[in-house]
Amino acid sequence: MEPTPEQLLWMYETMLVIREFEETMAKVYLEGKLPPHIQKGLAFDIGGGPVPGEMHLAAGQEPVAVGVCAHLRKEDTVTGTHRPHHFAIAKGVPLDKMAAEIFGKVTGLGRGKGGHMHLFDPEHKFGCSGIIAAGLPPACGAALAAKKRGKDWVAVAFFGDGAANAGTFHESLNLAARWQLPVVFVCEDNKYAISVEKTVSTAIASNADRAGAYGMPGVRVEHNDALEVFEAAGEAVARARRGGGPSLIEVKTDRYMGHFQGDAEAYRPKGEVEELRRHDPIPALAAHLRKRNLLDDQKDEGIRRRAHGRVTEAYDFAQTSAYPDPAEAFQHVFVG
Amino acid sequence: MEPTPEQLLWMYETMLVIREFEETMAKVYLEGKLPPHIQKGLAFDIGGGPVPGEMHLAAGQEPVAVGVCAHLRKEDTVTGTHRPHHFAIAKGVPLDKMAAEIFGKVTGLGRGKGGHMHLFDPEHKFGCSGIIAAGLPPACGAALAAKKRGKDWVAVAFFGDGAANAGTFHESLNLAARWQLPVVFVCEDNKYAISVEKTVSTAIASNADRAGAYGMPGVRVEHNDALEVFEAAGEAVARARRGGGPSLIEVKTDRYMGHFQGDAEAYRPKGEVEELRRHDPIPALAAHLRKRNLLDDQKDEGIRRRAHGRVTEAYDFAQTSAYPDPAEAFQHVFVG
Amino acid sequence: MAVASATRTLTMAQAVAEAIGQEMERDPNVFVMGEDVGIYGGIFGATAGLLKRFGPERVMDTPISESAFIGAAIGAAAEGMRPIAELMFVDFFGVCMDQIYNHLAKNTYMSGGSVRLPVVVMTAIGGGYNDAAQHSQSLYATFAHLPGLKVVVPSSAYDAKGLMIQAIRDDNPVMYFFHKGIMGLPWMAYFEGSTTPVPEETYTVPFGQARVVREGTDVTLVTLSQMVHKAAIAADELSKQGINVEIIDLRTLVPLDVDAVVRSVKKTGRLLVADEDYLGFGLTGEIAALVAERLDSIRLKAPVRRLGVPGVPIPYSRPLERAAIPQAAHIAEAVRGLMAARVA
Amino acid sequence: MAVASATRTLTMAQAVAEAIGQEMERDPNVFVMGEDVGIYGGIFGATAGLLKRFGPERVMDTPISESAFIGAAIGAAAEGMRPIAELMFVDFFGVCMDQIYNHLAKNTYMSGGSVRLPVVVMTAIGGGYNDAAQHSQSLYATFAHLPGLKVVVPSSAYDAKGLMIQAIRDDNPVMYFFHKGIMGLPWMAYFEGSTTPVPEETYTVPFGQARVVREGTDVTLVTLSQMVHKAAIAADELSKQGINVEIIDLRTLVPLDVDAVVRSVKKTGRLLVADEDYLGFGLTGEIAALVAERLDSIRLKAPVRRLGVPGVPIPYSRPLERAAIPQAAHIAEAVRGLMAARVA
Ligand SMILES: Cc1ncc(C[n+]2csc(CCOP(=O)(O)OP(=O)(O)O)c2C)c(N)n1
Ligand SMILES: Cc1ncc(C[n+]2csc(CCOP(=O)(O)OP(=O)(O)O)c2C)c(N)n1
Ligand SMILES: [Mg+2]
Ligand SMILES: [Mg+2]
Repeated sequence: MEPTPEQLLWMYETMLVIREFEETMAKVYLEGKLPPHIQKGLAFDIGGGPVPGEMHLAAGQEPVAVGVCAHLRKEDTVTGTHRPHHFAIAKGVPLDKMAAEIFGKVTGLGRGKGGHMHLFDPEHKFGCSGIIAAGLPPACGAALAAKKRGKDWVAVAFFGDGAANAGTFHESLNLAARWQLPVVFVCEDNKYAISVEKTVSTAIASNADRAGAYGMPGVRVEHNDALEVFEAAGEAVARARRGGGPSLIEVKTDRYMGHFQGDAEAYRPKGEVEELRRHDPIPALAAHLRKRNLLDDQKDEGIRRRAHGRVTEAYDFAQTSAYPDPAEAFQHVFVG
Repeated sequence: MEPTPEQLLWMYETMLVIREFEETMAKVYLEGKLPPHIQKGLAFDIGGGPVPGEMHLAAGQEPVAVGVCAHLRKEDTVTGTHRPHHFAIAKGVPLDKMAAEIFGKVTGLGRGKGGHMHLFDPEHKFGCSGIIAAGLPPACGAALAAKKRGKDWVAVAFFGDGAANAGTFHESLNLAARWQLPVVFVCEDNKYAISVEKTVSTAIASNADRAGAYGMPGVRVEHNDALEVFEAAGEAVARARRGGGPSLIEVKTDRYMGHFQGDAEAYRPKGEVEELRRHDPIPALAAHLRKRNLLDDQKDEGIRRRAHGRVTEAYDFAQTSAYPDPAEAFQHVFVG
Repeated sequence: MAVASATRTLTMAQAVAEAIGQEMERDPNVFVMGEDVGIYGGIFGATAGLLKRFGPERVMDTPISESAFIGAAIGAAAEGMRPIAELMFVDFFGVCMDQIYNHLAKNTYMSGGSVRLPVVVMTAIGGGYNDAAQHSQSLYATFAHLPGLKVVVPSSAYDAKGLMIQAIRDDNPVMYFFHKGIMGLPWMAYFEGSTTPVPEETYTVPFGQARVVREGTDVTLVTLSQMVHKAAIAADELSKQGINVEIIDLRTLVPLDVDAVVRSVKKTGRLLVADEDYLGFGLTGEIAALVAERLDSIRLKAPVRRLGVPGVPIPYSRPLERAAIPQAAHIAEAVRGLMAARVA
Repeated sequence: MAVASATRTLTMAQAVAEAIGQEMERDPNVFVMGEDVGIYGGIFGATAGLLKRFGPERVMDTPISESAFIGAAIGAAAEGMRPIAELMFVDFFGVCMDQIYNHLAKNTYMSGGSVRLPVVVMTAIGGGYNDAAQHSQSLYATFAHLPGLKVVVPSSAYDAKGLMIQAIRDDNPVMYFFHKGIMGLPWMAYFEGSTTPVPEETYTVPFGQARVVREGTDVTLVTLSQMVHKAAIAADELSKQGINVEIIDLRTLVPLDVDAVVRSVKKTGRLLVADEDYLGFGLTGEIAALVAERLDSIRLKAPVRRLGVPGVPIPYSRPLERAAIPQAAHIAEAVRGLMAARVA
């Protein structure tokens, strides 16, 4: 399946937006967290600054999000992980409300209650969770609902290589396969689960090979490349949409930053990130676009400016929004 | 791997003991549970009689237990299921204490606290659980202990076809494979999880094929036959013992009785059990023994008498033992 | 809304199944998932007859994959469906609790109220038939402790139907706990009082309204589920001894009818909480605390008393199980103790 | 046995890691399993330095398979090993609770005492740094409610070391809860009072003995973990206003030092329980109930008061989190309220 020019350009711009969103976050996140602005004796204060709590960024992993979401519609459901921004952005979650949520503002997706790991956008059918592998069952449920209603909507569950060893992975894949649900399971193999390497945690090399345990197709995408992901995902999404059941895709991808911001990464070989960054998927896609005459310097400049503008606007919106009233802490446990 | 004559005779006698234990239980279990001895309006009272609570019997599934345990030593660990008697008997758990436990007597393995689904015999390294798939992780742990101590002891986890869809199955197999633990995972495929057929619950036909998801050998034994199980288990146990890591075996086996006693089995095709019983593995093994001149009428008579005697003695012991003092309910939450 | 025109008597199991069936008829978004909910009709009969009426698309037997199917209920509910998921025994919650309490219970809050999850998780509780430590627990307090779940624990067929309909129509997650020993199953002894007249029409029993099972002046006995019936037996005996017990059936723990408890204790000056869940850090402590917090307006005549399973797993053997789980005799004894006690 | 010769000051994280290291040296059966316990040293530093000293055979990084590795700890313990398993955040208990409470907690009882399971499950609790609803819970009451687990919740480095050694040497399962906000991590604000002198030698702090952190005559403040330090701040402020608070640090919930609570409340006549776990059906209710049950010998001057997270998930945004989790100011206010209140 060849991407259309629109899809190519969308993937390119979306990757730029994601990258900029994440790099901006990496900076903003440090505000108020370093000496001398923090408690004496600390090197860093995770609870300080405008964006407290843990922060998992996905710079480097953009191809997974855009290569898959390029095939999705608004009615399709996506469940993400503790590292959710790239998925949310690629699924069309409004940047401003998402940023506001991460800043804990009342204008955020969850009025500031959820935070970075808990972004919910029912309109764009996006949700995520800080619990490993927890997004797989709800994706099955969304797919089940679509199937029950005779819709050709699909659901995509993203998860990490570490998540593929959790029991919920197994239960979900079996359920989806047995019920022939329109789900695509997408594993981001970024080699690490925090500090634990995939080779340490996982009995086999490719999680795609686990598809056989459920009689579903399994494909491994060997490069951190939007086009390769696009192709694998295209088949899987189309299969799901036409009632052909679930599939499993594993994508080799690269985490450019720490597991969370502030991670000293003592477990990482020196120079690994620099090496990974030499294969940055964004310039790679730009080169492809240029080869296909879909991009030139001027157009690139325009796209980059627009991406930058969208991210800046979102951060501005977030920063200038108000905090929720403390009394809101006691609301919304239940609806109605 | 050919069984020795001793092994063959042990398997035969043990299958007889199991069958007699289960058939006796099926009868004793009904005592005090039927009208007119029970509350008006009831057809059956699960809480009545000398053996209350649920009762899951394994008549028909003897080959799995004996074919595997024939390879085990006292130091090897076995974890069983909610349907545990055949495993316990094959592992050498004393019949009398086991029966006494099922009768809730103070002479039982757990002083009457555990009951039929919770038989613990640390001396013979046997344990079980009423929770589906819960025996797999502890078996990994026993194997881990053996490995840490440089012993060539192995652990066997038995579980049902229904259990193979539980998350714990996946986590345990991956852990065992990654850590190369001396575990043998043995799945009893009796076609049902209570009323739910394997074809309804499981995305693929053979759970043995799930071994590939962990890079471990997987074998399906296609017949409910002690010799076939013996052969497959022999390889797996030997592999584990010599440090070759875990394996997965699925055995096609037959449940002759209801899921639990009292099960109306509305979900079972009429005549299914009769058909299954035509392939009873006990006469099949007897025929094999006779062909090999290891059994004749007289010898058979002796073995049967001994088996009968052992079971009778165990039930007598259980029935004549005392109940625990009610105050014991408040003891043994913690050890010493 | 309660309806008076009951002409038939149903068991609690029949009442639950009827409630589900009527709601499935009314609303195509309602469906049931769980192990053995299909042809078996649910191990405790809560879905009996539904497969035949609604077919396997709406009454779905699941693999033994509680995390997957309860999690799938979340996803389907987010899409506007109204799933009912059966967790066969509450004792199995440990294999799927993450989906229940970190997601089903919290997604609404974490989304600032924008996610609606109308899911009913129904599950069997309780002992009394010697099913031992992994199949006899009550555990509702564990769910009530964690925020985001409504917690329903009916004691009779009438309530069971009305509360189930209320649960299905609620736009929030509801944990619905039925005690095996009052389901009126043909294969388990039960308390007759749980089998009651039940209107054929649909009706709801609102959440957060305790029921005064029996009025009394001497002691307030707060309880729920099967224990309501043990309490009634004890109260009968006690009334012969001139002690008048007021029995309050909480019916739901979240929301909790604090007023009903306070009102009664103000009247009687004595409180006994009788529970089949574990004694410590649970329901009995919460009810006792509600009173202890209000001692500026409540004048107690005696210290509060609590009955529950006192820090031990449920033992198997009959004499042990009877000792561990409070019986009518324990209740009567505790009430007599209360009448004899005095506050300092 | 407590030892007096402390010359160094350690953070709680250092104290925990030292305790484990010393026990690993003493007993070859002790080993550690968990996610990121190896080169990372545990996300909260509880295993820092251990991989280097003991190698990957005894400090084992695991897959994200909490049921498998905590269940494996059960199997290894049954074989005589003494595993320490780290559950990174207690919030994740829902993926592995079955192994913990149906097996680890019950096998000893179900076996009539013949199975010994010397397992320590250590886990991080608490909020205060805006990690939101799935990474900020305390939940120890959930474990204390269920029988068969000892429950340890240290508030200082001294106790952390002694209680950890006691836990490792105990032949029973122990849940060991450390609050992230008192671990003394270089990347998270913490309460200085948790970093204390710690003897180099091994020593144990016995279970079931609460610590009187500060004597007082007006109000008994029962608390634990990080809340001990908030209580101390509040007590300082209150003492300037002439109110003398007695602070009791429970240290363990199972076993629970009931006597320490009762003794103090008899003295002060007033009780406040301050907790970071959810308010309902939990620790605060249990402590209040212990007093309510003893009103024949305890004479209260004011109704009991409770502070906890009141039935809401932990919100993310700073002003919301501060409102939901009790702070020193809330404690001070509640104490003042107690001083103003009267029993009927
Ligand atoms: C059930 C559960 N266990 C452990 C954690 C802690 N944790 C958060 S992220 C993470 C690593 C996840 O690795 P992976 O799935 O590969 O995703 P990645 O971080 O690489 O994107 C772990 C162990 C968790 N959140 N949930
Ligand atoms: C986690 C869990 N879920 C559900 C059950 C209820 N249950 C008991 S036995 C059983 C069926 C098990 O089927 P299988 O594993 O094939 O074993 P079999 O009964 O056929 O021996 C079920 C669902 C349980 N005990 N534990
Ligand atoms: Mg990863
Ligand atoms: Mg089966």
